[in-house]
Parts: sequence; C-alpha cells; structure tokens
Amino acid sequence: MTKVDMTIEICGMSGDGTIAAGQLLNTALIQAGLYLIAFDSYPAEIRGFGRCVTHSRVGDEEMLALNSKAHVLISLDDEQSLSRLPFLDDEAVILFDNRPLSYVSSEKTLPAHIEPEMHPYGIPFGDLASEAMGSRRGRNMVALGGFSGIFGLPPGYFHNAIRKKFGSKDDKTVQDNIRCFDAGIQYALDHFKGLPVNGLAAQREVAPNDRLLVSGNEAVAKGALAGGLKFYYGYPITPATPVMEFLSRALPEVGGAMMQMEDEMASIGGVLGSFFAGRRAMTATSGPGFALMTELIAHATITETPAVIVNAQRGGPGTGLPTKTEQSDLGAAVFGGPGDSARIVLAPANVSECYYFTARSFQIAEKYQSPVILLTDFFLHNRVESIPEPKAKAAEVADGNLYPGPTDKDPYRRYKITDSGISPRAIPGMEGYIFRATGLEHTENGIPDYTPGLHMNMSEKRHRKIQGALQDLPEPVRFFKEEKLDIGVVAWGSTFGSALEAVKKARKEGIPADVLKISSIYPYHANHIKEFMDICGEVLIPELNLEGQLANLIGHLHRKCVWRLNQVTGVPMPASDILARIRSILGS
Amino acid sequence: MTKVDMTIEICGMSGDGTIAAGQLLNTALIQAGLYLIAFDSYPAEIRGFGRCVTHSRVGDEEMLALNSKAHVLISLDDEQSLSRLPFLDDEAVILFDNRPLSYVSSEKTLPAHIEPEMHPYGIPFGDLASEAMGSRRGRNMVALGGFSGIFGLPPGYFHNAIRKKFGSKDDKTVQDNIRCFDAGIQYALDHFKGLPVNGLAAQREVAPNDRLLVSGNEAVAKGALAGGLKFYYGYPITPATPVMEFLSRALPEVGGAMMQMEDEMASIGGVLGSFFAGRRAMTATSGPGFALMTELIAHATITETPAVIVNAQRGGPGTGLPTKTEQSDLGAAVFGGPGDSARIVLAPANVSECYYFTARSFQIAEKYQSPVILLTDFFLHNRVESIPEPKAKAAEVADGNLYPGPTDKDPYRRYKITDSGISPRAIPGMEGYIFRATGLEHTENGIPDYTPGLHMNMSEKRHRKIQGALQDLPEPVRFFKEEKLDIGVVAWGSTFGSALEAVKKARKEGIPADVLKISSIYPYHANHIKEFMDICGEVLIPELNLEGQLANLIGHLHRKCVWRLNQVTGVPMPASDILARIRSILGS
Amino acid sequence: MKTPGKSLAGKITAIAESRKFSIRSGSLPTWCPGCGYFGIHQGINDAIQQTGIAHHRVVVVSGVGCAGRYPFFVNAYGFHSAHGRALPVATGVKTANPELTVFAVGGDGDGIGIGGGHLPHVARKDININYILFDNSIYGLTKGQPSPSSPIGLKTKASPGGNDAAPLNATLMALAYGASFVARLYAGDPRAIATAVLEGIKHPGFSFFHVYTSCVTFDKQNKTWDHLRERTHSLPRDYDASDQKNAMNLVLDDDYAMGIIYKKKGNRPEDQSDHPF
Amino acid sequence: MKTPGKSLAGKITAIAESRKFSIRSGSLPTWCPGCGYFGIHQGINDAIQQTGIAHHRVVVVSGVGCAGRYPFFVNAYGFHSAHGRALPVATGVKTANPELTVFAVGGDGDGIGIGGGHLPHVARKDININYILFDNSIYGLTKGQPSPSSPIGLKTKASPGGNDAAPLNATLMALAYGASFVARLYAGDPRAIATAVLEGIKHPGFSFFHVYTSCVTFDKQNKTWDHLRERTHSLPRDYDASDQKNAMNLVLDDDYAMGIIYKKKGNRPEDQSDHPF
Ligand SMILES: Cc1ncc(C[n+]2csc(CCOP(=O)(O)OP(=O)(O)O)c2C)c(N)n1
Ligand SMILES: Cc1ncc(C[n+]2csc(CCOP(=O)(O)OP(=O)(O)O)c2C)c(N)n1
Ligand code: SF4
Ligand code: SF4
Ligand SMILES: [Mg+2]
Ligand SMILES: [Mg+2]
Repeated sequence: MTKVDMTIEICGMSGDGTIAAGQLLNTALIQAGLYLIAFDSYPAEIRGFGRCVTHSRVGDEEMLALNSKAHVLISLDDEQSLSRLPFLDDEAVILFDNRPLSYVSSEKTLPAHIEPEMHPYGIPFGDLASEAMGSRRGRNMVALGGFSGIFGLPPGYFHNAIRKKFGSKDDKTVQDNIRCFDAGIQYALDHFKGLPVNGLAAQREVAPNDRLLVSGNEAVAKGALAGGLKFYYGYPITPATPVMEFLSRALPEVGGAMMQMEDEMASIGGVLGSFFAGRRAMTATSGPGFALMTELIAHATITETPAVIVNAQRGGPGTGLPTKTEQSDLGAAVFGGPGDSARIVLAPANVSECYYFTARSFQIAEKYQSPVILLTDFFLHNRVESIPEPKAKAAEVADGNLYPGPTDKDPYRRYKITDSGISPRAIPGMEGYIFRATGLEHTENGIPDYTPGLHMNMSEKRHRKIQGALQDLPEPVRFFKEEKLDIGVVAWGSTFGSALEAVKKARKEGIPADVLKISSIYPYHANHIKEFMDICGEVLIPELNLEGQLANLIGHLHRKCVWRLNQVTGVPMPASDILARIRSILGS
Repeated sequence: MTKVDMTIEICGMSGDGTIAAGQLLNTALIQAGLYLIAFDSYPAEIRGFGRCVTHSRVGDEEMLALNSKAHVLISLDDEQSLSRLPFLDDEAVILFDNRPLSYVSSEKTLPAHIEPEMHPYGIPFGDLASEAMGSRRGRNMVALGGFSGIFGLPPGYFHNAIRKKFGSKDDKTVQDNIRCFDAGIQYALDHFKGLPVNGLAAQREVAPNDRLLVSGNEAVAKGALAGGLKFYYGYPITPATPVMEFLSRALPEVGGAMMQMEDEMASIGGVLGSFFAGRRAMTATSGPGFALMTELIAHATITETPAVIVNAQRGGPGTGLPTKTEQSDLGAAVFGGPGDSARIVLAPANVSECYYFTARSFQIAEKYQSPVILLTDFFLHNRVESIPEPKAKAAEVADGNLYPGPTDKDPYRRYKITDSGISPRAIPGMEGYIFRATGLEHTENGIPDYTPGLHMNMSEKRHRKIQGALQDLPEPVRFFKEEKLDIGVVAWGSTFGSALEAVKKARKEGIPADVLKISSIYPYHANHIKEFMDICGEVLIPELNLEGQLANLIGHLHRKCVWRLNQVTGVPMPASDILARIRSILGS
Repeated sequence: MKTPGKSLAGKITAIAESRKFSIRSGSLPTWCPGCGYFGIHQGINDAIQQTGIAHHRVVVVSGVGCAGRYPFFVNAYGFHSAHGRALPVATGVKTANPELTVFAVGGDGDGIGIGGGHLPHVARKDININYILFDNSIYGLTKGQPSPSSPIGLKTKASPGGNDAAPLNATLMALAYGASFVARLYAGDPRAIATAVLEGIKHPGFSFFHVYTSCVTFDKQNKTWDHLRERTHSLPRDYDASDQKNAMNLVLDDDYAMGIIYKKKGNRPEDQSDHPF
Repeated sequence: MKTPGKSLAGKITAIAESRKFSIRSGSLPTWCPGCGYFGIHQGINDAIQQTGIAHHRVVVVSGVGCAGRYPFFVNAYGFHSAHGRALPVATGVKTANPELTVFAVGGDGDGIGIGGGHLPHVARKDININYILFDNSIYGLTKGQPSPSSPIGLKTKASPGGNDAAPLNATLMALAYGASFVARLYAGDPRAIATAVLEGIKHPGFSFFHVYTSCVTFDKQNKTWDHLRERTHSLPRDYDASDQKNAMNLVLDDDYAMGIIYKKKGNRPEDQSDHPF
C-alpha cells in the first residue's frame, strides 16, 4: 500500500461557498481515517470581494505542515484559480466547471492553461447543481461529489459531513446539498475512466477514528476552560477575536463571564484584578493590543500577580498585516517590559499544544505568581488539525497557589523572601492576611521601600522565581537518536512543523539532522539547548521574522554562529525552503 | 602640588537648606578652577520629611563618577548625619554644630561617634547665624563659611555664588547670607590652627574658567533647543518632568510650544503628528510612560515617521523606584515593539553627551525617518557637572530630510525601495506629493498591500535603513592604546564614568585594562566591539540592571562568556565595586 | 430594496468617473456596498471642495477600523494612525503647522472605546481640528462585536446573550467636555453633512461631528438604514445652538434630532481673524 | 492659620492613637500636613466602619499619585495599580468575586487624565464599585503641574504663562456617561463624605464620588481651603436627585453644590436583594 500524502486546494471567489466546501472536505477526509492539517486563506477586506483558497493536506501519519504544492485543485472560479497554477504538483489533478457561464472569456478558463502532464477533469458544476436543486449555488457540492467519485471516497463520509454541518438548518438544505453532491459523483463515474485515481488509497481499512477536527482558536479556548478559566476580559483583534467569541458562549455555562473591555489596558487590568481576587482569568490579543499591555504586564511582575495572556502573532510592526502570520513578537514578549520584568513565555507549536499549554498556564501563572504569555500566531489559530480529543488531567490544572498557613499570620509577609522566590499568596476575603500589592518596590510586607539592599534582594527573589519555573515548563524535545549531527534545526511555534518535516526529508537524503523544538521561550532550558547544539556541526534557526528573534535570544549558546532562515512573507514557512537551506548550509 | 580629588557631602533634614548650600558650594568650587560632579539625594515622599544629602566631588581633572567615600562631611543635622559615617574617608574632615539646640540628646550628636582618625571642627552654626541675621535659618551659610575658612578657599567665590543665587530676591537676603557666611569663616580662622587644611589646594593659580555647572535635565532640554526643537508633548513623570518644565518656559521664546498631554500615548502621538507635519518635536518620560508608548513607537517604524523620545530610566519594573537610578529599560527600548520594529537607541554617558546626543538626534531621526530613543537615567538627569558651555554646530543639527525632487512627482513614491532604505520624505503642504502614512504594510506608494514579497522587501528596506544609520551614530570609544588587554570593560550610560575611573585605578595597579564606551545601543557597531573584545582576555560589562541587558545584546560578540556586574540598588555604581570585580576576575 | 448607502455608492462612483471631484483619491473605497460611509465620504468631500482649500494643505488623520480607511479615499495627505490615536496625532499636526486644515476621523470603537481618553482633552484645549466620528454602533472591521454605543440587547457573536452595557452618547459627552462646536448628522444626508462640515471647518476651534451611520454587513438590528431613515429628523426650527445647557437638554430628550447642536459664541476671537481654516 | 486639613490630620492621629479605628492600617499617611486627603480618608473609613463589613472583605484599588497611596493607610486588601488603571483592575476584582466590597480611588490626573478612558465604561456597565476621585485640580505627586481639572490661568512650573486649557467637570462627565450614582463632596466635611459613601456602598451599581480637595503644597491659587470653604454649600433643600436632566442642569449652573447629585431609581433590581455591598 502506498503512503498517502495528498494536498487538496479549493479555490473560488467569495460567495462561491469555497470555505464551506473545504470544511466538508476536511470532515469527510478524517472519517477515512486520515490525518489532516488545513488552513484557509481569504480576502483581508471586510466587503470580502476576492479569492478564497482552502488548503487541506491529508495523509496516514501526523501532518506537520502545509505543502507548497497541491496535488488536487478544485476550481470554483477559473479566473481566481489561475493564480494557483504555479503552486500545483507537476501531475496535479484539476477539477473545473466545463460548462461555465458564457461571460467567462475562453482565455480566462482554467483548461486553457493546464500543463500537459496534469490531469483535468471537467464537470458541469453549475448545470448539475441547477438540475439537482434548482440553483447554481450548489456548485461547490457537485465539485465535492466529483472529487469523491474520482478518488473513490465513500459518499457516506460526505453525506455525514453535510448532515453534521447543515443539520441545524431545515432538512431541505441537507437534501439539496446531498442531491448536488450525488449528481457530481454520478457524473464522474459516468464520464471518467480509470477511477478511482490513485493517491488517496481510501479503500484501505479504516482505523477506528478517535480524532477530531480542531482549530487553534478552539483549542486555546477549550484549553482555557479545561484550565479553570472563569473570566475573560478582551478587546477584539485579529486573529484573537474568535477565542473571545467562543468564550462569550462557553463561560456563562461554567458560571463565569466574558467581558468586552474598552481597550487592551483594561483587558489586562481586568485579568490582574480577577487573579488578585483569586479567580482564573485570561485575555488574548495580537501585537498592537499586546503593546498596550506592556505597562501592566511589567507591573504584574513586581506585584507578583498571575495572568494569562495569549499573543496571537500577526504580521507587524504597527497595524502590520492583520490577516497574515508571523513570529515577530518574541522580543516584545520576553524583553518588552521596562525594568527587570522577567515573565514566563511559552510557544505552542501545534493545535494540541494550543490546548495543553493554555490549560497548564493557569497553574503555572499561579504557582509562580507571574504573567504567562502564550505566543501563538495567525496560522496556529486558524488552522485545523485532526487530533485526539484533548483532555487536560486534573493534576495539570490543579490549584497552583502556595497559600499562607495559619503560622504565617502574624505578621503575614506576602512578599516573603524565600529560596525558591515563591512567597505565600493570600487573596482578598481571607481573614488575617491583609496586604497591598504595589507597583512600587516594597518590603516583604508589601510596603513601599527604596532601600538599596531591599531592591536588590527583591529583584533577585523575583529572578530566582522565574528561573525556577523552568522545572515546570515543557522541555525542549528532539526527535531522533544520533550522538553527532551534521545539522540541528532549532524551531519554535508554528514553524516547528515545517522544520520537522524538512528534517525528515533531509534524513531520507542521508543527512544526519534533527530538530529541537523549543516550547519555553522564557525562561529557557539553556543546558538542554546547549547540549543539543554541542552535538551539531551546524545549527539552523528558521523563523517568521526578519532578524531572528529566537536566534538573538539563544544563539549565543552555540559555540559558533547559528544559521538563520528568516521569512516575513505572511505565510507559513514552507518545509521545502528549510530543506533547501539545510542542503545549502551543508554544501550538498 | 598634590592632585585634588575631594568629595564633600552636606547632610541635613529637609528645611535645613541643605540642597541650597550644596548648590552654592558647587558654584564656588568651579570658580576655583576645579572640575566637579555633584548629585543630591532627598526624600521620595512629597511631604519631604527626611534626609537630604548633597554630594560634590571636585578635582583638577574631569570627574567621572561619584565617590563612595567622602572626605568632608558638613552636618546640618547630627541625627541624619550619623547615617553617613560609614561612608566617610578614614581621615575625613567633619564640620558640625558644636552648640546644637538643647533637645538633641548627647548620644545623638555627631561628635559622640566620630572615629579618632577623623578631624572634627565644631562651629556654633545656629548661634552665629542668630547673631548675624537674627535667625538660625542662616546655619547653612555659616557652615559654608567654616568650610571656606578651613580649606582656605577665597570668600569671594562664595560671595559671588550667593549674589548669583539670591540676586533676584531683595538685597537683604543677599546681605544676610553673606553676613552668616562671613561669621563662619571668621570663627574658623579665630578658633582653628593649621589652616588651611590640605586637600583642596585652592591657593593654586586659577585657570580661566570656561566651564559651567549644568545638570543632565538642562543639558537634554538645551540640547533639544539647539537641535531645533519646536514642540514638546509630554506628561509629567519622574525624573523627566524638569525637561518639560524647562521647555515650557523656553519654547515659546523660539516660537514653539510645550503641550502637556493627557497621557504618554497622546505625547508620542503629538510628536508623530508634528514630525509628520514637518516640525521637530520630542517627548521625555521614564519606564511606565515609555511602556505606554510601545504601540505608537512600533507604528512609527512602519510609517517611517521621525520621533525623538527620551527615556530617563528609573528603578523598575512597574512604578518601581521613581526617585532612584537604574539602567533597566534597554531591553524595552531595543526590543519592546511587537513586529520587526527596529529603531535607533542612543545612550549618553555624561552631561555633555546629554546635550550633544539630544541635539543630534533630531537630524538622525529625520534622515533615517525613525524614532530615536535616548536612554538616559535618573542619575544623569539630576547630576550636575562642570562642563565647557555646550554648543552644537549647525552641521550637526541641519535638516536631515531627503525631500522628493520635482522628478519624483509623478508618481511620487513616499516609500520608494532604495539601496540605502531611505525614501524621499514629503510633508503636508508640499504640492504634488500627497501620500498617506499607514501602520499597515504598504506599497511604495503607501497603499495597504499584504503581498508576501512586498512585506519581505519593505521589511528589508527598513532593516537596511536602520543598520545604515550606524555610519552617523557615535562609535564606541576606547581610552588607551594597548594591543592586548587582560580585561576590557564595556560600559554604557551613566555607569561608564565609574567604569573609566575603575580602569584608571586598575592600570595604576599595573593591570592592562581599558574601557569601551558604547553610545549606540541599537544599531550597534558589532565590528568595533568585536575587535575590542578580541584583544581582551576577559570582558566585563557592569550595568545597573539585574540580568545584564547590554550583555545580553552584545555578549555574543566575545569569543567566550562575558563577565557581568549587575547592581540594582538604585544608586550609581561605585567605581570601587567595578575595580574589585576586575581584581577578582583576574584573580589578583 | 435599494438602501440609501447603495444608491450613494452608485452616485459616488458615477461622480468619480466623471472626474469632477479631484478630491477623490485614486483608490476606490474598500467598504461594503451599501455601507453608510459612502455618504459621509461624499459629505466631507463636498465640504472640502466648497472651501476651495488646496488639497495638499489638508491632512486627514484616522484611527483603525473601516472608518479609519477614509484617508486612502480622499485626495489629501493622510496619517492612518493606530487604533484610537487619531486625535493626539491630529493635535500634533495642527499645533506644528496651523496653516493646515486638519481632520480626524474614526469609528465609534476607535473614538469612544479605545480612544475615548483623548476626546475630553482635545475638546477642552479647543484644538482647531475637525473630528468626524463615524458611529455605526458596531465594530465593523473586526466583524461585528458590540461597540460602546451599541444598545442593550444587541446580539452579536461576542454578545450571544445580548449586549448588557448601556450605550454611550457621544454628542452628550462632547458637550459635557465643553467642545465648542458639536454637530449630529446622518450618513444618509450627505448634503447636511457637507453644510455642517463646512461650518465646522470655519469654526476656529475644535469641531465635533457625530455621524449616525449604518453597517449593513454586521448590524441588522439597530442602526439599519430603515431605522435611521425613520427616526432622524431636523432640529426644531427655533432651536438656539448657542446655549450649552439648552443643547444638553435637547440631547437628553431626543436621540435623533440632527444638525448643529452647539456652537459656542465668540470663542477664541484671536483665531477668528485671517487664520486659515 | 489652622487649615481644616491640619486640624483633621491632628484628629486622625488622635483617633489612631486611641485605637478605636481598626480600619486604619499600621502605616501612617505620608501625605503633607494639611492635605485634604486626611479628610477623605476619615470619611471613607467612617463609612466602612459603619457598614460593619469585615475588613478582609474590602478591597481598595488605586492608581498612582498622592491619592493613590490611600490603600496603604486603610486596613483592607489593596492593589496599588498603575497610573490611571484603578478602574479596570477594580472591575476585575468585582466581577471575579462579587462578595467583596470594592473601592477604586485616585487623583484627578489619574482618573480623568491618563485614566479618563475607563470611567465611561465602568459607568455604562454599572459595575458595582465605589470610585472616589480625589480632585485637587493638580498633579500632586509629581510636584504641581496642571491637571485636567485645573482652571484656565493656573500658574505652575509647567504652565509658567498660565494654564490655557479649560477644566473638565468630572461630575458632569459621570452624569453624561450615565453613571447610576453620582455624589459631589468636600474634603473639609468628612461627615458628609461618610454619609454619601455609605449610601454609595449600598447602591447596587457604580457609585461615583467627586471629592473637591486641597493640595496645600502645590496649589496656592485655586482649590485652597479658603476658597473651598467659602464656596461649597449643600444642595437645595428640595433637590430631586432621581432625575438625570435635573442633575445635569444643576451641575451646569453651580460648581459648588455638594451632596448626592444623582441616584438612578430602581436600577438593576436583581442586585438589590441580598447581595453584599
Ligand atoms: C490596539 C488595537 N486593538 C484592536 C485592534 C483591532 N481593531 C481594528 S478596528 C477595530 C474596531 C473597529 O470598530 P470601529 O472603531 O467602530 O470602526 P468601524 O470598523 O466600525 O468603522 C478593532 C477592535 C487594533 N487594530 N488595535
Ligand atoms: C504612566 C505614568 N505616567 C506618569 C506617571 C507619573 N505620575 C505619578 S502620579 C502622577 C499624577 C498625580 O496627579 P493626580 O492623579 O492628580 O494625583 P495626586 O498626586 O494629585 O493625588 C503622575 C503624572 C506614572 N507614575 N505613570
Ligand atoms: S463592515 Fe460595516 S462598517 Fe465596515 S465597510 Fe462593511 S458595512 Fe461598512
Ligand atoms: S503634595 Fe498635595 S496632594 Fe500630595 S500629599 Fe502633599 S498636599 Fe496632599
Ligand atoms: Mg463602528
Ligand atoms: Mg491631583
């Protein structure tokens, strides 16, 4: 049995139902027991005139990254799809409407541009839809039917998917869509020879599928709920808004609330107030909003108030590229605060980690009485992956507080200087532990005091505490076993998947390579990282930012200069580019 | 003739006229042709009950830093002065009131605690003042008279100083003060033997003195005026407020204005608007206010709008230690902005540089169409130095703009991609060059556009531009000539003076050492710095922050780990601590 | 049904094509068809045209949002600042070069949400800028969350149980801040907008324009064209716009009376002279 | 001359020493002798005492400034937040644990300068916190610059030619924002403060207290004790505090009438029940 690794794109204009078709396709594909990663792109403007492209990559092992070439293109609008031709595999399968509306001039149709090695399948999407449901609107379903017929995917998968999606609407919608779909499948079986086409190998035994389709947005929100989130304070901003919208529905069900604030200073203010009062809270934003939180995040480091902040990175700087992905807020997250304001910064690398890291961050924030910043990004938030249903364990999200005991009462010292740097935290309502949190330097009792030695001791205490958090933070992970490597790729966030894929390919080419995934950006596991770098001839750090922000942070751990691969194109980094860079570094 | 290097402290309670006496002392001393550095400390609380200490170090060459031991203590309040005893030279001269008011219990008087090697001079400050002017208020003047008599400083210096300070008030004040002063000098000459005491060698030929007493606050403000500042937008914050207050008087005289804004976001907003409209503008703040400017500073990097921002660092994080000095905002200044938002960051190291760097920053901001951040600190702003009158040359502050020419008109491309990264800047009012500045990524014409290649090209253009600015930024400076050094100290900002002083002492001990002063924090002169580090056996970076923010930035340039010396005590770093560290690193 | 917005959009395109209005920039608005912003666009443009000010002496500063895109569509210098920061930047522009005619524009989220801290101070300093608040009572650009002027009960993806905060009244706020010129306008009446803006440009202090407009894409419940058309009406004939107390009382009684609500008499006479607009 | 502030300070010290008021913390106020804040301090403390709420169920959130130091002087949990951010933090505290009685306090710079963007939203959401604005019309802690409520002409080191912006009226603003409880008070009358604060604590929504007070150290011209004592007076006998329009008219006419200016009738009845203060 051949291995499956297929990338399918659907391309159309807004209004063509492109995104909906992509969702159905994804739902159907995971029923076939396939692993999936998917990411859509659509116009940045609100009025939304423009190209929509869904990108689904499926295979029979975990899919790590998008593919820079698609094997199948389903065109719902030929003019838009022309732009996808350069991104097709040499022998791509192309589904298109072979009886388009007359006003499409012939040189703008897709068939006029298809390369000879490609495999065009013309299906009258519009006409079949008109027949099946009395309107051309069902064209996207006909196209999916065609796809199903051509690749021999059981229609039941799609029927289920359609029912699931439209079940809440009236039955007619479901039936109309199924009729269109069936018309497409029938047309394919009637008109094309040699079906099913190879590639999806979908006839194989279907494994019992315990996987769900989950987006990063959902994973962050559900992870937060699993982590005991009660209050979300937020302000809309792309790409973090869906987290807030999801939680506005979900929080009231757990006795909590989402409160939309007037700006991001108020959002982080609400989070601090809530944690101060002993309830878990969160906010999510992206660069511009994060910038506005700078003061209060630094303030939280000296008041030692827990906080959970998601920074869903987008293209920067400034308003930047709101609908594009980037990894350029690492510097701001780690160093952004004035003063010695170290805080904990974590970077999930895939949808599962979006869930688990978010869930865990509440306990960590409490235990270390520190803001925890989750550095996600546009790509992570908006992509969909097939993953086993995530469920955080009780221990992972348990109360992280070190409460004062009765012996602490007289006098209770909220900011007691301890070896670990962690002081016993009381919360309002507890009798006998009254204290004040202040952004001024303070004594162990929380009273403002600027004595030289005190500030030094308190600064060191806070420093010890944050460094000590390393023991509870996810360690760097490597994937293979060699004791000497020609090259090691160190990666973080959503670029990690591409790095691992590139390394796997490099290894197939005989290159001794491995990846080190960095999840804890600050504090970081300097020893682990150094150990890894020590066995590497060369070290490459690929990042979606211009200067190499992770490389700037940890590059010094390598005995020589680290190589960098920096892209700020707004799109996820192609594994092929990392592979090419590996080859060029090694001069092969 | 012995070399002069004497440190004089005056210590009293608020209300004792301590600070005023210090000012007169400083004014008198520079008339003696001496170089001076002075720094006062007073209570942080508004109501101002507490200890005031003036610290003046004078000598016959440029004074680089404060001294951790004083040679002379003038006590206006014995109880307060007791706390200064540990900071006195073993053979210190102490002036005190030998007929204090009866309610001071004898074990609290200074004489009860003076070490045998010290030289106490008791003078009835209060009684003499009562006799001379009918009130004990003139005690501080009597004390100065005593000092003048003991060290043989010509009374004329003090008379001049008194006239200069009180000249604007009525003549009686001047006469009263002079009478008190004269009573003090007379008492000393009448009662003490062996005068003048050695140390100040003030009898020597007085060099024609072209030096002024200037504070960092004044230097920043006057530098800005010399640099063509027209508009200051600000919000009060310690220690930057005096700059704003100075400019509120000075700007109307040059046809400009100081506008107090509602917050720091508005301050930087005003600065950007003003520069956008073609007028030089500035704001000054410290950590908390700087944090609030984060978003708009990053925004200015993508709109390529000039701005000049002084960040007068104080103890952090959060509200921190408003009246203490620190160097802990370097990370925020360099990396604080989300996105690839590189900007120019300069750090003056003394009062003259406060003037010249500020003056120059307007031209640099314009030429490179970038925010320029001046990282000063509490110590720099509030200290006083005797310096030659600073005067920026016309060339240093000339118009820094590359205006579009007539050939640029059609179509004018505000963000033209050039080799230097610098594009021709037009300003509103110019006919034929209409454009829009936007925080969104944009085409050369300034129209929002998120095409992958464009963002990459624009990011690189901006990067080139900032890196290119190095050619116009102050280079690192070293002070001695050796081609091999056992140790090199790399220092920035107000710690530089202590570093140079420590190195001079180390060299006297035979240690081959040198200092590298870093003025351009970002971009930085990597090659220069590396060249210097290459000839150093060891490299030490002393900083007033906990983690070593400059060390984090440039430490990787050394072939091995750099040593760090980090203090967050709120006080300037003593040269003696750096010297001790040098010795311990070299194991001597 | 043809909404006023749709027909306005048509009109504007026609005008643009006839090239009568050099005030329009080369970029066509990216707003949704039918959006009320087309009407505001036409109103402001008309006013600028009528003053005869050279376009290169006009600066439009905006915040972020659908409204914030306005500077790209008008043939003048523009500064598309950060979300909520139009007013401070505009203040900088105007103080630096009083020869320029300066507009600030932005949405309701931009102006009385995130940027709400600036309005009081521009008003009390009476900075001579013209601030046009595009109030559709929704966050348009971020796809429809409640804004500070959304009514109680408004259902959106971010308020599935209905918005539970009372709306702010920007006209009342501007009056309470002591703004010296306050107008309330309707996007469906570009002519009235033009008239008021022209008056405001001539006013030698801060001019505030609160424009009721419709987000056809994300608001189907509240500020729809139908509602606005039905409810808005002119100020009473005998209305005295020179009395602040009178103005506040009117605003407390009537949410939909449109026109120049307040114009302080004789403020800053030194500016009245030959000062450019 | 003995200012009311000086005698208050004396009184308070006496009380502290007699240890009757456990509501006072261990730290003595760091305010200047004679500062009006002593009177406000006593007023709030009295009110808390009178409610009988356990002190560990009280949270005082402050901004930065001399007023911002208040939490250190009261025997309750405190959060000394950043300059201008008391209200959002207090909002977080109250939403997270409605069992707590929550105060927000800060100066005029803090509350209607840098933090002025928050007040409208706490008011319109009617969050059940008690916000006490210590309005001395000056920036005290930073040593005397004009604040947003300083009068035109005020000379300070930062306004050597006299302040040139008109003052904001925080009472009027709170009313315009729709705050459901608005009181105006005088630091020289701690008893009236206590009475009003007690009422406000019981009010089941947002309560706003605008307290006129004197900065004896940096203001010798405007809100001096003499001026305040002379000018302040009670509300008219027959004053109806339940009418918003009436309240605004009063405030427009009279800057010195002190008392509970507005109390919305029957708001949020669900909160009226057995909710803790
Ligand atoms: C600091 C910051 N926070 C959030 C955003 C995201 N954002 C962009 S526009 C907008 C609100 C738009 O609403 P409004 O101001 O009413 O303008 P409209 O789109 O309705 O014209 C928001 C929240 C941002 N760009 N910057
Ligand atoms: C972001 C920020 N900007 C500025 C400051 C400096 N600062 C501290 S208190 C204050 C104003 C104090 O005035 P007010 O709020 O009226 O309180 P008061 O001292 O009069 O009680 C300022 C500007 C700060 N701490 N943080
Ligand atoms: S989303 Fe609403 S406000 Fe934005 S352009 Fe469309 S209709 Fe106008
Ligand atoms: S400076 Fe003014 S406000 Fe501050 S404590 Fe002193 S008198 Fe009170
Ligand atoms: Mg809006
Ligand atoms: Mg004040």
